[in-house]
Amino acid sequence: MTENRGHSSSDAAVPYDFGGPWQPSNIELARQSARKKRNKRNALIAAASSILVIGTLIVVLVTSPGWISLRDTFFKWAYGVEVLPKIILGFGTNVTLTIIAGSSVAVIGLLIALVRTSRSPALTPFRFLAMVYVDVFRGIPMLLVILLIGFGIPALQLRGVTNNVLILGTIAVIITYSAYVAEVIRSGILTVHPSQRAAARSLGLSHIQTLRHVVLPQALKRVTPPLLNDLVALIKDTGLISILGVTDAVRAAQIQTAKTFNYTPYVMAALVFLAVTIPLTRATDRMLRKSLEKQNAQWQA
Amino acid sequence: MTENRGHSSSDAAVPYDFGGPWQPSNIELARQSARKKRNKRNALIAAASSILVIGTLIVVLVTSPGWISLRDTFFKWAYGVEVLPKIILGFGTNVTLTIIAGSSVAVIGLLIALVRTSRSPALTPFRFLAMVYVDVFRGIPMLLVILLIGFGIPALQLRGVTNNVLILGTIAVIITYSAYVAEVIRSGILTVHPSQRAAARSLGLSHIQTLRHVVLPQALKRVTPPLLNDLVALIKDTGLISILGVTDAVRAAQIQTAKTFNYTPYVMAALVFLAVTIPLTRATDRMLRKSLEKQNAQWQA
Amino acid sequence: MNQPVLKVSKLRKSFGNDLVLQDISFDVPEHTATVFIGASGSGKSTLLRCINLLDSIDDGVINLDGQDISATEVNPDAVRQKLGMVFQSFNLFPHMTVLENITLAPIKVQQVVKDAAVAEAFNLLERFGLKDKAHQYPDRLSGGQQQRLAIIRSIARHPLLLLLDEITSALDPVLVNEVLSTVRDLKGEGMTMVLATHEMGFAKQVANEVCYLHNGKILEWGEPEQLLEAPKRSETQEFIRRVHAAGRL
Amino acid sequence: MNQPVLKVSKLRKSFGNDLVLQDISFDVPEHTATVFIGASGSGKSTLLRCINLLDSIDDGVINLDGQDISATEVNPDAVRQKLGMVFQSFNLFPHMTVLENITLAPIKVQQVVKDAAVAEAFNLLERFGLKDKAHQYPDRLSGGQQQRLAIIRSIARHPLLLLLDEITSALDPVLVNEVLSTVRDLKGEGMTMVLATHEMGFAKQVANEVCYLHNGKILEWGEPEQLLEAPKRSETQEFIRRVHAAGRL
Amino acid sequence: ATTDEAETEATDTGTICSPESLQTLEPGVLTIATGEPAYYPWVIDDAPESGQGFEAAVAYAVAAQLGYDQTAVTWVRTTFDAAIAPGPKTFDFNLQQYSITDERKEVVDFSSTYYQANQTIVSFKGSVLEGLTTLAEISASGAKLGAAVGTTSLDVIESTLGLSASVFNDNAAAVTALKNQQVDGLVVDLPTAFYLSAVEIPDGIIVGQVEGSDASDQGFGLLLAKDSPLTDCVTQAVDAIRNDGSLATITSEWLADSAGAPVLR
Ligand SMILES: Nc1ncnc2c1ncn2[C@@H]1O[C@H](COP(=O)(O)OP(=O)(O)OP(=O)(O)O)[C@@H](O)[C@H]1O
Ligand SMILES: Nc1ncnc2c1ncn2[C@@H]1O[C@H](COP(=O)(O)OP(=O)(O)OP(=O)(O)O)[C@@H](O)[C@H]1O
Ligand SMILES: [Mg+2]
Ligand SMILES: [Mg+2]
Repeated sequence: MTENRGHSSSDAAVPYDFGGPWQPSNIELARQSARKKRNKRNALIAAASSILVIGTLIVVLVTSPGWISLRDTFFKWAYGVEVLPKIILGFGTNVTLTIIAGSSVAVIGLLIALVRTSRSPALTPFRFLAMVYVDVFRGIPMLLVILLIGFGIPALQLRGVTNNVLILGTIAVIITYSAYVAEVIRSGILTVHPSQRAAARSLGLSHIQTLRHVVLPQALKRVTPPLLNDLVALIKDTGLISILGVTDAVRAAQIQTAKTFNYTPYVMAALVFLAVTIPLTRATDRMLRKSLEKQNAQWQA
Repeated sequence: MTENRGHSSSDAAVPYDFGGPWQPSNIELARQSARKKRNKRNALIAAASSILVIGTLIVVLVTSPGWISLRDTFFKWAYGVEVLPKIILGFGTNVTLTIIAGSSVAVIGLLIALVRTSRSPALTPFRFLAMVYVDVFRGIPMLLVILLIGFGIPALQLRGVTNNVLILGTIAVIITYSAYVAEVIRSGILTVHPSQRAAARSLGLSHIQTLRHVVLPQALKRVTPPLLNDLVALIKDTGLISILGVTDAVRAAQIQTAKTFNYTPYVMAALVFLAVTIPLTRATDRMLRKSLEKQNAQWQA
Repeated sequence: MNQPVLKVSKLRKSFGNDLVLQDISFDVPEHTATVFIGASGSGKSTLLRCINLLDSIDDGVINLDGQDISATEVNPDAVRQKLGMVFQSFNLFPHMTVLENITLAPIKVQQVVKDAAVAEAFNLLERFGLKDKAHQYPDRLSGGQQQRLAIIRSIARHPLLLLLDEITSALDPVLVNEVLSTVRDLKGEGMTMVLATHEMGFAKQVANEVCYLHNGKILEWGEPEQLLEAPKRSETQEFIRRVHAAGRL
Repeated sequence: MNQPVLKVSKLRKSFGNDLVLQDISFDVPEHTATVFIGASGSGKSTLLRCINLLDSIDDGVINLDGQDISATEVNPDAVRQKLGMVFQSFNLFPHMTVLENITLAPIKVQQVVKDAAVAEAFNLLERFGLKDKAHQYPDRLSGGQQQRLAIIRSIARHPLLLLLDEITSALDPVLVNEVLSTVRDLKGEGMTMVLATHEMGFAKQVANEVCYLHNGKILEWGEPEQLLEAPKRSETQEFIRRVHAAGRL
Repeated sequence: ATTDEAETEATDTGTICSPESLQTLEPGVLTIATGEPAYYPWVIDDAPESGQGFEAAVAYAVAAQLGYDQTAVTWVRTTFDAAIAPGPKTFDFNLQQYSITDERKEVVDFSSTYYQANQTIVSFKGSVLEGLTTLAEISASGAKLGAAVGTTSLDVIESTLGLSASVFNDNAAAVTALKNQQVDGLVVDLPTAFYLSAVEIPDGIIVGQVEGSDASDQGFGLLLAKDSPLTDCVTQAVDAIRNDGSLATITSEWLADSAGAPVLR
């Protein structure tokens, strides 16, 4: 079975020398030029197909019978610029609400998640209440919660309870999103590997210390992308309180459109939202990609 | 350093015998009774604290000055039962829409995800378009999309284009959710470990075969829980097309409440939603727990 | 002769109907190392987890430093302060630097003032040649460095007893070697240890006593030379033969 | 003498500025096994991935069965049909049964009719003692069984050459042993193989030639007895010394 | 009945209806609410501050009657259904064609009537409603009629006509749907119907008025919070402008008479 064989290149025996100037061999040069050619061809294909597809789309759109009416109905920029300040003013409501509700949701969601993942027998009823809370508010449309709280609570005419729709609407948003966020954080806590807990406990850290110093920091880091997704959803959903008579960006656009029956304000509102949400979703994507790369690196290296 | 030492129990030397009837030692019996006592105490604490907390809540609620008004405003069951058929009729719209939109979204979302994760240079423009599509529709509130499509498209008065609000509303929902689902599926595809692709490719499977037989089945299985979450969100969000004049469960409740200024219809609508969404979220939770257990099992065993 | 640091008597442990440990008895005197070998699933990890009170036991007594730590009223946190434990993997806290990993327990649990804890941590890092890594995050360390750090972290608390569970099974031979030499150094300084391992190198170089665990029972035990080179029982012989066949000394 | 199954000449590979493989040349004649040893990061996996066209190369020629597979116009899928490859882990498709894992490529790639593919798969499973696992999912198998299955799967396609990359580094010694014996059997049947491994057992028992890879270069090569027991270069000596110190034969 | 009550009380409490004594939201300022956008002919150019349009003019007339000059009036906007929901309010009174109904009086206060109009069906040429002249025909046509949530128009569609309505968040959305021909017709009050059919709806037509609903009997009133301390004074003021003929002047200035809108039987 063993045969007389040897290395085809005697260079391999040359002592350990590195980083010397490297001249690609002729065969490699030939391959490089072939590869360059192929890349060029691929780029060409990509460009051609892009021009073809996007060009076709544009041509079909512009020459279609409805194009003029489409342009005038949705993309009347002069009108769009005119209404933009009002829409931005309305968007101020979305942003303010997002900031206020978002920060409260972070705190309340975390607390609920902690209660749900607790073990102490004294906390049993709170665990149960937290579970019911999360199930209920994950399960009903936020619109209903807003209607119930925004219109229902004032109807009780309780003393000392605000009837400010902005406050009540914000409370409805906070209640709903706290349920979502609690669930996200809880799942983050559960995905911290049990051996991390074991390592912390075997160092003598108490349950609370383990949670505080070992589990939570890792859990929160891990759920940052879904939490950012929830933040984007929150910005978009804050507009639902317009049903209580608050003017947000969508409502502002709707008011304008109702006056003129021109749909450009909706397009402007969409652009205003995108200006905030696209950077956020891009950041989320980048984080996810990084954590994926890290996870896969182990195998690559 | 080495000392004369031996096993304190000579039993350990008894030859390999297993499963014989085991009698707990006295020390173990003592511990068991101590443990039983402690468990009993814990159960007692749990029960006491439950009764205390939930009892206090109920008492505070019922004796609060607003209780009667609260009960009459939100929980007038006779009235609730009276309006229930209308709400269930409205919920039929939610369910129908969810089924129609849901199945279309599954197909379109998958296609977009496949385009986004493709490599071929010929698909470059589609990849780009898919990316823009997903970014845009993840980034703007669905309400805007519904308004733009539901009211904006008919405003164009194009020939041969429907102005049926139900169809247009459904299209708006499909467009928006396809973006969400595409993103979920794409992330599922990306989390399939690269060595799975490598293993498939090194068996000689083509890119498409690898996708079809190895990557997709694993990706879809992995994203089932978030997809179920999106299904729940879809059921809840279908109601947004009520802005176009379609009566869903929430709108049906709103119509009743606007007549009588009693909020029980909202509570009924919430219950109807919960009847569908809670089983779904519970199923999702169960799946997540199982996959977590599997992931952690490696370390336990 | 002093009383043993650890004295395990007739320990029994099952998971549901799975009897995982049965009738386990052994002593670990001060300054000695006991090494458990045995096939995968024989119960080595479970044994160490029981000693560290991470798993509850079904019967028997575990006595640490004269205290019955298997008693119900025992506070596990207090017991664990006397023990150090290192696992096969996932030991380090990935969100903390090397220094923070080491000083966390001394500061939070033993209430050492921060400066003193940091100073001691630097001493240890210096002694084990990891001083330049103090401010790195664990994922920048090689596998061998990570496990050495995990050991350093657990001895920073001056445990009475160190439990090491297959600390090298995720490492390649060259890295195994550096971890092995760290454990050898600790042994030389008089640390009392219990190890579970597939590496016969550990057994050879640090063990005072080797126990062969088979289906949850200690089938044979003795000095390393005797047990590894002339095992008496056929199961042990077969195990040692397979290990040799796999290219291990 | 036949032409070698695999002939690698002056292969060079870098990742960005990282030169990972340099001036790699070796032949693998039919029915022989070439084993690459070397420290972690020395480039063993990268070399096997380059041969399997999973990574592109920067220079040099890879010749498989007389065909220059490093040429640009080569179809990697066609090349990979002649090669079998097994990795350290994550080999098997977790969503398919053992049988489906084996028959996937024959049915989909080689267009074997399903019954024939299944029959052949059962033959192989029987030969390697895994017949009773045919309808199980991979996660129900032990690590050693999983790797044996991965090997079976890759030889079910009758490859000209089998590439095995540290197929035992996630296994404990007893399981290493069972995988080793499977590889030994394949060698006996005349399979041509290239292995990357930390297990000197593989080198000893199956290698016709052992190459020591150091920082991306083949520093020394020879018959296993010579290279493992009397290495000439100081780097090789140091490596072998450390491996021995870690308790490996 | 409302009118009688108000008149009797006017003599008792007439002296306290002044900016100094009225417990408005903001002392000395009268906060008046309307919809957004507010439509012709109720408010011209969505600018109630100008006093142009029927309801804007009524608002300022009432304000003047109560002793507030133009500068002491501030306008706020509310949605139709939010303002009518129970609970405290962000305005002193609200006018956006609120029909007085007994259910609504359970949760809000109304002034006396400032305008009485029938509910009217608006449609477009070529719809299924074109040419229909009786309620029975309309019911039988199965036409899709729209109205805003919480309006009395909705009751007309469902109760009087027995059709199932397309229900919108507000009138604006309903009008949009009619323009898009996504509904066959809308039920609105008569003046709005005139405006819509003439201006907003391409080829708009008025199908006819629906008489005799509870809503049309009691007419439009200014809406106030339940048990508002202002209700009596506001009612007095409405009565006063009605009695001195200025309401009639405003009405004829801004609202066409109902000729040309057939009554459906
Ligand atoms: N949490 C658990 N629940 C149920 N069974 C368990 C659990 N942990 C361990 N086991 C079982 O107990 C037995 C012993 O496991 P253990 O991990 O102690 O073995 P080991 O000797 O450490 O093996 P290895 O060498 O693979 O680490 C195995 O059969 C295992 O499946
Ligand atoms: N995809 C990649 N991108 C960048 N660098 C890489 C990549 N894959 C491998 N490397 C680098 O190439 C070098 C050789 O890695 P390789 O995995 O081939 O080593 P190895 O000998 O297989 O090591 P081990 O014994 O740990 O498996 C390492 O320095 C590694 O970091
Ligand atoms: Mg173990
Ligand atoms: Mg490798």
